[in-house]
Amino acid sequence: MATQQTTTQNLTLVQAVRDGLYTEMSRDSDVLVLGEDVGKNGGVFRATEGLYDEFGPDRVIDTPLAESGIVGTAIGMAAYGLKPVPEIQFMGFIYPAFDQIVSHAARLRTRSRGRFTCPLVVRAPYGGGIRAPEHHSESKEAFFAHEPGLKVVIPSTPHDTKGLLISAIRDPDPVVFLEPKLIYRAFRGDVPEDDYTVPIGEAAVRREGTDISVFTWGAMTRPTLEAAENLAEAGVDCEVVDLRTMSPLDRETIVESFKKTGRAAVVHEAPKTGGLGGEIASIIQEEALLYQEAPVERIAGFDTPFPLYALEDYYLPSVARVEEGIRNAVEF
Amino acid sequence: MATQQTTTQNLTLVQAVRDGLYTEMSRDSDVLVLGEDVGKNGGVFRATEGLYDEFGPDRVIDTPLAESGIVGTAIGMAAYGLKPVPEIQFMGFIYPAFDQIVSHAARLRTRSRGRFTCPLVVRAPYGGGIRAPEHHSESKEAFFAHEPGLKVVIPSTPHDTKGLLISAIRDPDPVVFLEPKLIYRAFRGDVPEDDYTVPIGEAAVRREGTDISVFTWGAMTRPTLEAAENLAEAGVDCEVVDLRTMSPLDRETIVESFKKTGRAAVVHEAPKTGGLGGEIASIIQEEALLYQEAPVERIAGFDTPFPLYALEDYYLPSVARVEEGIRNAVEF
Amino acid sequence: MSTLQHDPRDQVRVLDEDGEVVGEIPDLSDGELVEMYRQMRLARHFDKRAVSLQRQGRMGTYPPLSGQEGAQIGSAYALDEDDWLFPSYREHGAGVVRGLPLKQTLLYWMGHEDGNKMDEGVNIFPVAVPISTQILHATGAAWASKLKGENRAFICYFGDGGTSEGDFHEGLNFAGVFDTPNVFFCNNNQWAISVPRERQTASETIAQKAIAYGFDGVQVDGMDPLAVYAVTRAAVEKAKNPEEGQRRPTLVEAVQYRFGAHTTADDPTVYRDAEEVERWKAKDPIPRLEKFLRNTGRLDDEAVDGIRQSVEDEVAEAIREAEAVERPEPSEMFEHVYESLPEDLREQRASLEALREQYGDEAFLRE
Amino acid sequence: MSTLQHDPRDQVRVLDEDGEVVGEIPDLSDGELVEMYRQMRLARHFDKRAVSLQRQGRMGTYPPLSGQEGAQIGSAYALDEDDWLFPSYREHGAGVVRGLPLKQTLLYWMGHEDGNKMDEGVNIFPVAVPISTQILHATGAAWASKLKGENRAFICYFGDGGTSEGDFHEGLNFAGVFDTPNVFFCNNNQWAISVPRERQTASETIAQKAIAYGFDGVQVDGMDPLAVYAVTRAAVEKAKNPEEGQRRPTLVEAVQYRFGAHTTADDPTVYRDAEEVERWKAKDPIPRLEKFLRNTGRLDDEAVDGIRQSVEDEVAEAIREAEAVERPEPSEMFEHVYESLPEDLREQRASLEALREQYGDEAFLRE
Ligand SMILES: Cc1ncc(C[n+]2csc(CCOP(=O)(O)OP(=O)(O)O)c2C)c(N)n1
Ligand SMILES: Cc1ncc(C[n+]2csc(CCOP(=O)(O)OP(=O)(O)O)c2C)c(N)n1
Ligand SMILES: [Mg+2]
Ligand SMILES: [Mg+2]
Repeated sequence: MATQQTTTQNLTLVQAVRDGLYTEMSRDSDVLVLGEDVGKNGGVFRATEGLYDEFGPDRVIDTPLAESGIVGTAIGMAAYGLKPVPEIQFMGFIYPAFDQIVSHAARLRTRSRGRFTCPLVVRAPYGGGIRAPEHHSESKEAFFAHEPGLKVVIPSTPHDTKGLLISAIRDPDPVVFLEPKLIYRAFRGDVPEDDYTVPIGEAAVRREGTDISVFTWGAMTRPTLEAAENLAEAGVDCEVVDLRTMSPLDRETIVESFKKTGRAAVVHEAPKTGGLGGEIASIIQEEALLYQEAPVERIAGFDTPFPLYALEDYYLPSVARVEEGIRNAVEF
Repeated sequence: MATQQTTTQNLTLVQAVRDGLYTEMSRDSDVLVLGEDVGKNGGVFRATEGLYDEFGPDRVIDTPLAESGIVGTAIGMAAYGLKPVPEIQFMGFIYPAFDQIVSHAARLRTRSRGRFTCPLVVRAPYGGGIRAPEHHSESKEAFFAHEPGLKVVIPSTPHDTKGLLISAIRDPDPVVFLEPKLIYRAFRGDVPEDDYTVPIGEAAVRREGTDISVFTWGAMTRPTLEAAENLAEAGVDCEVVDLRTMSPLDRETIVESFKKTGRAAVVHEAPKTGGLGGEIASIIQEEALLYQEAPVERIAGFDTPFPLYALEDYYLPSVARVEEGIRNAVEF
Repeated sequence: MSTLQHDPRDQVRVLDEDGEVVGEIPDLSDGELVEMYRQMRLARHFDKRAVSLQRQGRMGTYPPLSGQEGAQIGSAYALDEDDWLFPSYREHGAGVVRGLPLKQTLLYWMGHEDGNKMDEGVNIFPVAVPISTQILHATGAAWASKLKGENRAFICYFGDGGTSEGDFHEGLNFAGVFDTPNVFFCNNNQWAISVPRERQTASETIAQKAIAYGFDGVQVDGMDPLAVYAVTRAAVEKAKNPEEGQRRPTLVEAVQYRFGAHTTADDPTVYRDAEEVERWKAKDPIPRLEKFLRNTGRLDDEAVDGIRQSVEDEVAEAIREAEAVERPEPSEMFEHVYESLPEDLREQRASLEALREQYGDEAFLRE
Repeated sequence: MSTLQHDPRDQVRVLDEDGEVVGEIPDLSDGELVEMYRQMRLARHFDKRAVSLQRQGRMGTYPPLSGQEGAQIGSAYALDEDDWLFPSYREHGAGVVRGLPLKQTLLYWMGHEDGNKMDEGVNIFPVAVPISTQILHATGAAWASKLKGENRAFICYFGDGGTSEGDFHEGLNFAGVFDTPNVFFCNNNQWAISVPRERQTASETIAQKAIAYGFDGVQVDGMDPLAVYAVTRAAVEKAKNPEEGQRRPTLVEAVQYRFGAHTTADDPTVYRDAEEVERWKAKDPIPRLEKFLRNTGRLDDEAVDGIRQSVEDEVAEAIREAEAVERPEPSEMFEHVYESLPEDLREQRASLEALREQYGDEAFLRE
């Protein structure tokens, strides 16, 4: 999918967000970003840094503090032919816009039988682990994956971030683009300077293995890979699949990997009950029950509100918890 | 759980809602209802009929048209010692209140370490099949079941409706109480005049059987039972379990039933992907994989927006679809 | 333009209840005035027929508009060709003025998505059922239009109840800040289903809420089509060519009454007096305009009769057309969810088709 | 009470920037006036120390309040014993006035839920992080109190940015309709993180937004603690004993400035000029009140010195106490989710405990 890659830069994930926006805004003058503090301030995480100076106040727009207003006006813009990329400052603040996302962005195409479409990308940093106040650590991708008409994307590397973001902006339908803020600056990766796309709906196998398939996404990809390396030393060979798109799920890759290993675990930050771990386990048993040698282990956030940061390390799946879960599945 | 049952009435499900409200409001002067058209008009489905005349405008309150306002002020009231029962006119209009429900009702107890609690019941009619306009047919119980701190209840009989509603009002924590409006008036059932409770968190086995466990709730209970009877003639003996509480799920009953039959189907109106069918299938394979003889069949709404009514009969699981799904699981 | 400078408490009026001129007649040709009258009659007759179709089980729940024709037609008539209209769910009359065939409106309330599919060139957004959510879409579209350097106005309708929603506030506030070419048109018909206007808000008028957003608000007699036209026209012009220091958006409060039920599922006698209804019926916008047109020699018995006949024919034809449309193919449910169908939806569609094949449509249809 | 009849554009003032009297001194004893001064100094010193703790990694993100002491202490001081306070996340100073120990505030920003646990008898709602959501809680609680036949006032704080949210609108609108005893106190500190006040709304003042809800709005110099006290006191009294025809709620716009960063994670030099900050620092509420108190013989060097010392001691002690609190038990996460723990949560808690047992806490803690 990647077009020819002339030069590459070594970027953090949040820099790759910025680079994706910059690249697509340079190419397509219909693309604009709007949200709280995205303009002069460059975003509270600096994801829009410099864009205001580059593209001006009509394309990098500081809005009033109103999430329904941000997404709702972006829907009007999208229907009117622009390609808005609204930013919600933290996923915990997306709920005032929930109605506009699920009742309108997701339904405009079907409601108008295709006369109006809604090509927007709602960006929001999600997830815990940054010692932030209440409501700054949520991980509720399952809400959006349950709404037909939406696509839901979560990158885990700088390269994918830029490529998936560009895909999302070019996508003719609304995309909820969730950014793992825990790893915004945790590491760097090679990112082509040119524009390129990473397709929505395709998972990436991050580590091949034969004993168990471990499905994960976003910030949990790293502890999962770390657990896989630790387990390799103990003789357990994990395949780690980074799903990258939560809706539509790449069922083919999930099932294929599972058929190979016969065992699986899912690792996510969101509360276990009603999280996408259940959906994935369910797909597996639907499509490959006869291959199944152990229950699909769900290694997830607890079914409690995300705690204040003194306890967040206990809430989030740690490497040890991931290892333990995988071991349960392997030893079953 | 039921207290002594002196007289019984023969009520529809919506009359049982009203009777539950009436009974609890008579018993406890802290209980009040608020919402759009709940007062003089008695609710657009007549669920609050006569309560305004009985209890007056301070306890049966017509509010401005603002769902966040309705739930948000109810949270303030609940924290201040009252027991509000806000009504959302249709589940499709609950989203403006989503933030208040998930960020505040669900979290007030934990946030204040128990100093403030939120004993409210958000009532909303849900589900399709009544030839209604857009947004009047949604069934998104999975959204609320994924939020720790909430309980989610869906009755399917007049008797349970009253008993569960009284339990919900007495519950010290916030309950989302979803009423299957398709069967609001579809049939009558015996309902004790006295007050009694049906416990939250306990499923009911509606039909015992040995070949397969079919889990369902709300309006889908009837077509499921009908399918079970049809299949009985064909020699398939279904156990039909009405879950009644979507959060917390009665895992014990689910697993027990499944261990007996070794096969399962889940029937719900909500879109398949991300719906509670996945959660239930996942619990089953977690707890009873060794008993599992076939994939858990998910018979659900399609992953499309709920269509306008010309097509709703094709969207909703029909008796034929339920039968087909069950047969798939049995013949696997 | 001066209409907009009014104190919101001074209701703008042009015709009184007897059709006598009490304000300035807007600059409209005789033909246009008669056409407005015809459109109002068309809307009224359509409404009567739609309610009756619903009663006969030939249509689902339907929201009637009788009493509100003056506000709908007067305002829609004030738009320029290129302008856009964002309806709630009751603007069947305004739709017609802007080129939406009655057949479409019927189809929509008959439960067909196609009723909401506007032809290219018809600048109308789909019906918005969730209250006031469309206000943000109208603001966003107007904003986009301004960013594109166009010069169009965007009218958005909502009810008195709609002013209580957060989206009303956010939409008008964004419009003020970004100075978008919007006309926010509140059909204050005194009731939000059973909840009276006084229970929606403690502010004396709805028009005065514009003060919170830094732009003009004006209250107009919504059952006076010429006053509505004048006020809306001024708002449209201001949206496109504001004077120095003026903000483009306007909040119009059109004071009016719905004569009938909220929808065919509603029984208004439960919550309001017959006497109140009669009082408002005396303000009926149709005889009012008719009297004025007759008094000024623009209309006579013969013309009125011709209009009655043509309106009846038009509605009858629309009903015939709508009822001739077959139930959509079930697989249409899967169209337009996304531009291209993902794999799992493809499978779901196939499974539905297989089931229909096997069991027939009877196995799906209830009743 | 007359302060509330002001046109919202007439900012209420009592002391000018030099501490000279330009309005009516409220009816407070010498002791109370000095106590207000002390509370402001306490808040300022606490703030300085909290920022420094964060810099040293001894605390997480913290939202400073310097510059806003006049509004916080002046308003909180105007409440009666039984009244209730609904904070946003910045009212550490107002909290102290109402009995919230500094230790609690520190603990909260150190990431301990216990910081939000008010003692019985402390009538303060927990910190509200999602903007303006607490306005509805304050309206609902005030409404409940009125329904119970009590006579209490409910003050709710929010920022200039907060006025753009739908919940602001819905909360004030409900308050107007149900005539609840609320004081809606807007700390208009000119900025919502990097977004200036003019970008929040096109209305000239925030106070005038009250017109949309049918009750009084008043703008006050928020860096003049005595003016804030006077206005809030009048609003509290009106909430409890409105005159004939008056509505109980009031919207107060306290015009002020945050001297520092939005939070310790913010760098304000990116979006605002040093010159602007200096201009506002000239209005600093602390020297202003101090000058007045000295000029009128209520305070001298010695007393000021005593206050400085006692304030420093108090803050140091609070920090010692807060830092002495151990990390909560991980299992506390499961407490207070529900009144009683459901079965699956019990299992999850047990599994966490088993893992800790097996792997030790090092296996969980990052860094
Ligand atoms: C968000 C939302 N809440 C509730 C409803 C149900 N509902 C439909 S119309 C209506 C009343 C609307 O009143 P108003 O805004 O005055 O408009 P009118 O119907 O009088 O034209 C209500 C409560 C809805 N459609 N959307
Ligand atoms: C619903 C919501 N959206 C966004 C945020 C992130 N946020 C925290 S404070 C803030 C600015 C608030 O400005 P203002 O209301 O003026 O209050 P101030 O911080 O100036 O006291 C923002 C955008 C939030 N906390 N809640
Ligand atoms: Mg109305
Ligand atoms: Mg501010």
